[in-house]
Amino acid sequence: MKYEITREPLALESLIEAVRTDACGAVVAFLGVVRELGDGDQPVDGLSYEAYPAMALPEMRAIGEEASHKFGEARLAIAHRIGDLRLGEASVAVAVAAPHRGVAFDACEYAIDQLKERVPIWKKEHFRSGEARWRPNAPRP
Amino acid sequence: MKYEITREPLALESLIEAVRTDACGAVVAFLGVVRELGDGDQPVDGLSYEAYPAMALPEMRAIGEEASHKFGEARLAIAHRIGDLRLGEASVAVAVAAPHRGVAFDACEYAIDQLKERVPIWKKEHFRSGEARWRPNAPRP
Amino acid sequence: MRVRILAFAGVREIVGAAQRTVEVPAGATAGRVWDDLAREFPRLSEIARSTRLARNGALVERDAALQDGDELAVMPPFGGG
Amino acid sequence: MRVRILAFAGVREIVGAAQRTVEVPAGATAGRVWDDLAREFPRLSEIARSTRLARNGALVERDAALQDGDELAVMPPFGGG
Repeated sequence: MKYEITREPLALESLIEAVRTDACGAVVAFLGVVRELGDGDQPVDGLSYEAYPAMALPEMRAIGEEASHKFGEARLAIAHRIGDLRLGEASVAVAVAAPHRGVAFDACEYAIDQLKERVPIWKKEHFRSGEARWRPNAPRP
Repeated sequence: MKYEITREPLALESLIEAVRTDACGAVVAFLGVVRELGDGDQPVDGLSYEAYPAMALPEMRAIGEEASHKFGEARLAIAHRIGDLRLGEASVAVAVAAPHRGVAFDACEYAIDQLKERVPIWKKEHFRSGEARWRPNAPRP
Repeated sequence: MRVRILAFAGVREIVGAAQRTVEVPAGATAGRVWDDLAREFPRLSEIARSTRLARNGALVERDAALQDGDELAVMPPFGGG
Repeated sequence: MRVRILAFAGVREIVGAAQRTVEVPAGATAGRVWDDLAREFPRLSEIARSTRLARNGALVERDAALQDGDELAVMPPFGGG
């Protein structure tokens, strides 16, 4: 229902407002947040993200549309931030509204799993040591 | 980490802020929202909730503590609103932060499932027709 | 001895009060106090079977003995969430 | 014909530009254009195997034939989320 790639801080409340209707009894939201220990084991003090928006946005929309039917009726919004992020800032937000909570949980988890796999966005870890490296997502178990 | 029963509108952002730490890469939140068609099939225009706080708060805390270890390390906040709520307002909010998203999703779903089953809170549906009835949660499937 | 009954939701509406203090014989059980209330308010019978009891904030069975000053919560099925 | 290469993440850093336009023979494949780039920047070889190609925003295999004006995105493994 709302898909965006932005340099601005993510606003979860506005994503929730975009998906909620009076038919929805459940809202599930996911935030991916910059954490001190990334996938490696060196402490980071920030990440930077880069995207190919002309491909990423249609892919985010496709994931949202798949998720909105796959488990039952659901409404999704997905936003990804790009640029430089500090510790504690959200890089990705998914909001899902549905009549019942089981569908909302399933659709939200599906959307973030698929986003990590399919959407052309890249992440660079900036370590406290001053070094930096591009970090691909681990393949799904 | 934060458990409350309140007559004020629920503030999701402050619950998330209460659970997030720099070790957490994932936040999952659940909102239960007043919807037009409740568990029955008559349209409602509002709900009212009543609680036994002296028992409900310790039970909410117990659920949060169970959930914070059961699936891996997680931090939880649970808030329930009481009093009169209109269509679209949130009755319950659960926020979970964890290093990884799988744990956060599992702990959040566990907490809301258990809350519905174990916490002494009651809901009255106010139908558009002017009638009203107390509506217990359905037993879990 | 005196016991304070806390009534919630549909039980509260039928009883007409959220709290009431009753005088019961020493050693009275939770079930006995609840039965007395249900006898006084026959409309409680329809929800009696699904109602749970808590003494001082902890669930108890009907045969739990009460003490002077206890709070007995009479709780229909929960509807939170 | 002319093709515009879009380079991302580590590829962009090695190439030193997010975009570059190259002149290639008519009918050149996506793989051919990528191989030419990797030959020019030998440091690309270490990430060449895991890199995917997209033509005008859609994933393609190496043998996809390009047309004049196409955009060829050269994409290392994704790291979004």
